Amino acid sequence: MSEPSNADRNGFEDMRRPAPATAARRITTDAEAIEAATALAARLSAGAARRDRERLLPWDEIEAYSASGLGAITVPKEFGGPELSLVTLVRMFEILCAADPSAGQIPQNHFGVLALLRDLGSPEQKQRFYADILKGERIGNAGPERGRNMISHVTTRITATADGLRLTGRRFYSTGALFAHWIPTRAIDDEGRAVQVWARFDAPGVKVIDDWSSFGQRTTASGTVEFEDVPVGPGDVLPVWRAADRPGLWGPISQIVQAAIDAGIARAAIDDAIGFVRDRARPWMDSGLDRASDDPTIIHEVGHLETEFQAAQALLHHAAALLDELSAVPVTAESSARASVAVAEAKILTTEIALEASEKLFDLAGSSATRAAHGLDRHWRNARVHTLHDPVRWKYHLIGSYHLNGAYPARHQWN
Amino acid sequence: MSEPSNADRNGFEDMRRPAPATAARRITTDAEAIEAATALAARLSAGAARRDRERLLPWDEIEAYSASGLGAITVPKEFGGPELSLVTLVRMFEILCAADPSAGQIPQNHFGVLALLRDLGSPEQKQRFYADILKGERIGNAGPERGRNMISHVTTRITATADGLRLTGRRFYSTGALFAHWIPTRAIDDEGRAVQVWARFDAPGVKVIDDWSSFGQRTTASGTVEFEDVPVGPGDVLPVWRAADRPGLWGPISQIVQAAIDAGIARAAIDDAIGFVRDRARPWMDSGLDRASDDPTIIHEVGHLETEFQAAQALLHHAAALLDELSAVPVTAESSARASVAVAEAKILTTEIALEASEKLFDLAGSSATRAAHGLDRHWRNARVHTLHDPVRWKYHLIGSYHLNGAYPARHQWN
Amino acid sequence: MAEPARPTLIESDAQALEAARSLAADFTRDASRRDAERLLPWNELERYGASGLWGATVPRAYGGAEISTVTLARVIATIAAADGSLAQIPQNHFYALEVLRVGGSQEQKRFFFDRVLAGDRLGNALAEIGQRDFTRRTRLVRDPAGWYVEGQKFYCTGAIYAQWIPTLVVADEEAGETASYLAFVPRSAEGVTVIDDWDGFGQRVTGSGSVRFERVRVEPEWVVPFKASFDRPTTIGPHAQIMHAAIDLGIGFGAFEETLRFVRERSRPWLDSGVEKACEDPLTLHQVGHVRLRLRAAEALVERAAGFVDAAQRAPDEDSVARASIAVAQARILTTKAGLLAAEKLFELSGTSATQSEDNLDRYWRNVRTHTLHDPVRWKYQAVGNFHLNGKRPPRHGAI
Amino acid sequence: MAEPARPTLIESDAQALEAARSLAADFTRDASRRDAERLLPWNELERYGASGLWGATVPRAYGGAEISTVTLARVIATIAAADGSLAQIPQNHFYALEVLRVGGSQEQKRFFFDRVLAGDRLGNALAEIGQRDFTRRTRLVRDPAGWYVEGQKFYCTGAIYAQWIPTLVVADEEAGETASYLAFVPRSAEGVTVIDDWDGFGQRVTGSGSVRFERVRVEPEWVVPFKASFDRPTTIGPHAQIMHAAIDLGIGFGAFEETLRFVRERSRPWLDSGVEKACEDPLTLHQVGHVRLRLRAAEALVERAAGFVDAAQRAPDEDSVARASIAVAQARILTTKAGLLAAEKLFELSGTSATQSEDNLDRYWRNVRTHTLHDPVRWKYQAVGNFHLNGKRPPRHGAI
Repeated sequence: MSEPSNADRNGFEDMRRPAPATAARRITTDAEAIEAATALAARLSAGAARRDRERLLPWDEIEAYSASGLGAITVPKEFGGPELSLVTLVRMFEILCAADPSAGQIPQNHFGVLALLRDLGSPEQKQRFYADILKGERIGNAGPERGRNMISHVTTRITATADGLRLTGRRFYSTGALFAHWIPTRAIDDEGRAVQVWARFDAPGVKVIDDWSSFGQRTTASGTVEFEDVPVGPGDVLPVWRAADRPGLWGPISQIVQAAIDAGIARAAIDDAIGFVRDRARPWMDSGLDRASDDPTIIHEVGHLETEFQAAQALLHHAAALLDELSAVPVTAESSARASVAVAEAKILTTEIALEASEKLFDLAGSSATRAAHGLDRHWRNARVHTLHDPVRWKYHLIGSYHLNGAYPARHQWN
Repeated sequence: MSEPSNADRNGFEDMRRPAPATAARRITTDAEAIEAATALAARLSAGAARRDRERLLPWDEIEAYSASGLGAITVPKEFGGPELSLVTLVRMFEILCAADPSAGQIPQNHFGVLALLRDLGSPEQKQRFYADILKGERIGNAGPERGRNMISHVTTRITATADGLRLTGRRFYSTGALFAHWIPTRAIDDEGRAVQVWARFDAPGVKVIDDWSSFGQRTTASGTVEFEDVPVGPGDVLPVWRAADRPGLWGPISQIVQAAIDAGIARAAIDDAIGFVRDRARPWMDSGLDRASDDPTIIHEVGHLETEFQAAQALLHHAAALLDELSAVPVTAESSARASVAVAEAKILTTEIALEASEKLFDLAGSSATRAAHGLDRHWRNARVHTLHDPVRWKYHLIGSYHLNGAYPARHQWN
Repeated sequence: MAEPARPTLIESDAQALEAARSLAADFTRDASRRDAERLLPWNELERYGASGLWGATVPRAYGGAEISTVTLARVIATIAAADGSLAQIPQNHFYALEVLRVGGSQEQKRFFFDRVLAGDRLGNALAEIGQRDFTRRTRLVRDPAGWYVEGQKFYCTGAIYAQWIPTLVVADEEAGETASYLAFVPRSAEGVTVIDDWDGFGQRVTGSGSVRFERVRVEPEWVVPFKASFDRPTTIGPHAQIMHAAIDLGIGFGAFEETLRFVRERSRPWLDSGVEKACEDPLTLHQVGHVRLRLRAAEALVERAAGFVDAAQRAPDEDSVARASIAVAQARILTTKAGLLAAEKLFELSGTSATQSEDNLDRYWRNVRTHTLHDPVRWKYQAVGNFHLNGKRPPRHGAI
Repeated sequence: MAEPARPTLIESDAQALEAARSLAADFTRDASRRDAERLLPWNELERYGASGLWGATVPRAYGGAEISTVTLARVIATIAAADGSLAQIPQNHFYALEVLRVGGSQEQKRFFFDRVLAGDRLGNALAEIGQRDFTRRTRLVRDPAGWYVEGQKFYCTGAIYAQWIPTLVVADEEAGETASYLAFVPRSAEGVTVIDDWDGFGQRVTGSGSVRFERVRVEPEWVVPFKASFDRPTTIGPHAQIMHAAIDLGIGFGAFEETLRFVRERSRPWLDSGVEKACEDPLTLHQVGHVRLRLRAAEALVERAAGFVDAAQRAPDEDSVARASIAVAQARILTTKAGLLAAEKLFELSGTSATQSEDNLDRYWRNVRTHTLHDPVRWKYQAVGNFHLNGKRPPRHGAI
């Protein structure tokens, strides 16, 4: 791919649109994927604090990501992909998000949507969409609607007209949509059924607005998408309504990516805490010590954070391995429930350690770590904003209900 | 009062019944009450571990308590009592229960019932019952009924017969009943209304069975009371059903005594932890220290426990002072709710510190503290058993509902 | 700077609390904007000063209301719930007044207490950076021609807004000893440069910048003993610390109030909760109760500790001061934790829609996170544990 | 003691797990009675031994299944959920086998591994009390007439049930040095007195009493180097510790299962909850989820750490052993907390009726509280923190 010139970076950044995907690298093994992610992470890491501060969208970084081939690692073998494990996918997200969780989050819906495609797509749909992905195209997502009512409430509609199907609606929190070649959205069809409609980013009537203004994950461009009479082909519609009846794994797969992002944030916060204590913090005057890193109260906290992090990561990898195992055989209501419960476990612990580590970072590093130049508050802002999609308090409830009453979790993208 | 001979202590202990109350000391000031409690605590403390281990009922100690006059400190001035503050009552329970929470718990219902009498009794009832209390008589309580259904479900009945009122029923968890001169119980009258009926311990048909077998608070004799056609006078019935309509403070007063007991348990556990670390614990080999008491990880935990304890105690005393303030003026639905919320705050924190301190005691003291000779596990067993009457998880809910939605707590003896 | 109008004279604790509540209602309105745009609160400080609260701790003997530390803590927490920065700015003012009360001469007290009742504000220039130890380099030079202050200070909260900058200086004494003093340097003196270079992510408008002193002339009567006030037991340390506790507590209560408002008015119920309104979610109610309770516990310890400080002010000795320091350290442990908890749970209970920049609700977390780092709470546990386990009294300095 | 019947030969990890599950179902039946009446589990130990599990870690080269540490930890946790004491008794057996594997001669390994496969059980006599330092006083005396052990040991879990008591002894070496050894003393040897004086409130039937050695004759070939195995990096420490972690984890899971049973079958709903059945209480469901998750987190760290131990056994060096020790220390932090949590919440969620002595449900707390005190978890944090913050490897001894 061609690098955009530096001139592009000024002022026009918000209007930049995805470059046509041409020839992404083909990754074939887990090791290659991890290596590619590690290399990309080094690049993401460099400008992360500045991008956060100045709210610069990571366009170059995202194009580099696509060129690396990482976007296609879950494409099934029968459709020409490497069909790498979810364990590898999870590790990829951890690595990228430890470097920059905003840039790293952008592909989250890409993989959630691909899991849905795998569960619900027709062979033709799979053939077509997977080919786009292998080329290096990106999938975004048009998020939920807004309002005080239930988060699952949907007013976006797809309607059959004389000229074919037409999509109309307005969605928020659409992570990745601005960077995407395809923008799938939830909608209701003429029969009142829930479907997912894939719209091209440059189709007439599609408008992506970067109005994401949260204090964290600032450069994800998780903004608004408007569809106004967007023409859609019948092959661009996935029957989501079947998921309510048919057990699948796209919910847990979508969730586990979220957990991996939070694990990455936690790791970065702990690493920065350790680095700051080693290199910059001064010992507390009552400690009688020469170096902050010898302070037993600091050592205790590092011990605690590392232990909770390792536990979160271990459950994250357990859950990913379980999803790999369960997706190799037909999914049942029971196995789908097990998957949701395992992912809920990982999700709670990654949320908690991301929040705790990014807050304790300052206890360990001290006042001077609050100076703007360090940009270290971005870890907490990122963790706090990214862990609010679905409240962990109800994850605990879900786990309790499963074990005490054998209740299966409701099936939706957050379980 | 006459001390029972030592011969009484063997074998016949369970059949021992209350001595007739003759002339209890008259306490007139807060300072006298605290002094009396402190003196009694020294006596309770001596045999507490042994009584727990051998399940010896604290008969002598309870008679000494009655003789001290502490049982009458809340009797209103107009009925000849000192009408001491609830702050003092709470401090009395803390002091006694730090020494022996089983013996100290025995009078808990005595004061809860006296608060109910003050709210709901007729002038004649007050005159009569307060006189008994000033003499040194004790009130026990026939606890709830048993079964999987709601804890408030009642099958105990008081029925009008040709020969007068008759009480029939079976109650459990009746703390203090074995030691009591009066045993009040909840019952339903012929009109289906909730009442409290006061039965004399030696009335025909009253049977108190010491079948309390919990692993904690072992010598409270919180056993079973059976009433079989017990004759009852009309003046022995209090109209509890009015409390549901009329706001009162007997619920919060009953609860705050519970919280004070738990504060006492917590204090004792922390004191024993500190004593053991100072006098017996050996330093951990990796610490490089000569004394366990210089170990910064131990010092940290002591700092934590003392801080949480002080917070719990501060809220306990705040709540007691609030109850004193609110009981000086007519009680409204609003003030009753405020009282319940304040007591719930104290109750949660005293529960949590009692459990935590009695568990951490061993972390600080080490393996050798588990030897039976020390009897130190009784703190946790006492804390755990005594904090189960009403679950703290719903106390949090109560506080949240009050602040978020302005919801007033339900009025019953646990709120 | 022009002579400010003479403030209202606060005459009682009740009046002080009432003034604080009324100011808080005023300050809360634009707190978010001041933080977002980093607008220094010059006008607010004028109104704050005019209220008389800055003179409310002045001893009765010197014409003030001598409000109790309990009341002072409540005043500060009340302001902090509205605006964390505005609550922190006078912390050093009250600190300097306590140093003056404890160590100043009659003459000095008469002069500076009167200036404060007349509306003068005191800033501070205490901390230095760049050294890994905690020794100070800013010096008081006693030349025959006059006394001069020379040096550079950081984290000088309030200095930019002050008429006087009490500055911690070291001076050579006889016999090769050194001693420290608090020199009340006029903000407008020749050679004083106040630089608004504070760029922490929280408490953004405290004006906690740096101050440079280039051969700044000071009069001997402006120099108040400092070290001497730590050589004997005094309440300077716990008095300073309880104000920090009150700030964190207040920010926490501010965040809690925002939580209640947001959940009631704007949050949507969670998909799986089965309730119609977010405020009916039983798990939310449980957690609201939890946050509230931790704030209440912290508040109870602040009030308890303030009582100990008042007692130690009346009768300072080794024991009373140690007890006050320990009680305040315990308060700071819980205010730190509760403040952070409330600021974080605000979002967990409100949901993603509470994160929009226009609402700027993250300022509570940024403020409390920044301010709770003043000195490490980890070492409070050591002080408290050592006191209770080993009967050791805490070290005597301004941070305990 | 009669020669026991030769146990089943375990041949795979799967077989070991299956054997553990079947034994657990057996052991769970009378676990409460054994605790309440302090009945030593002689018969259960016979069945446990007959299962072949006590020989399952013997290396393949010596005829065993050489099950992985992951499997060993699962086996122990499975037994611990049924009976904490029965899980702890073989801990020292496996410990001695690891000391033997790491430090024994070919000859010694051949002999003792074979005895174990034939059904011999190993106890332990390691700890001493009465000294405030951690140095040992029990001595190996090498007389021309023969070798003798002389001394007194405490907390000798399993000694009473064992055929051999591996005993930590100190011996004088040349040049005034001393070295320590593990002497495998026959339980039936002249001069060995095992006293069942363990009276801790938990793990009551472990037989963790004291052992007295009065001029006990030992053969040189029963004496295995000990100190030498800590002078170089070996897995003895983390291997010993992960079994402790597995015991606490298992007790926690046992308590959790009791919680589920009790809440489903016997608890009554709380007055204000508005639900018909206790198991529908939303706050109970939340907390059940919390307990379960903390157990799962602990379990995940145990399995992770066991993997590190396996790796370090295959290739022991400074790094691999340090990593294993640190991973195991992390596992112990979480198993300690989760085990205690589960044992305490059992009652909070079940209610007062779960406290009756006849149910004896407090044994979970008594067991886990007692067993988690083996060595202080507070110092695990220091080891983990020092490793990650400062790159310091943990000290090498049996408790890390």
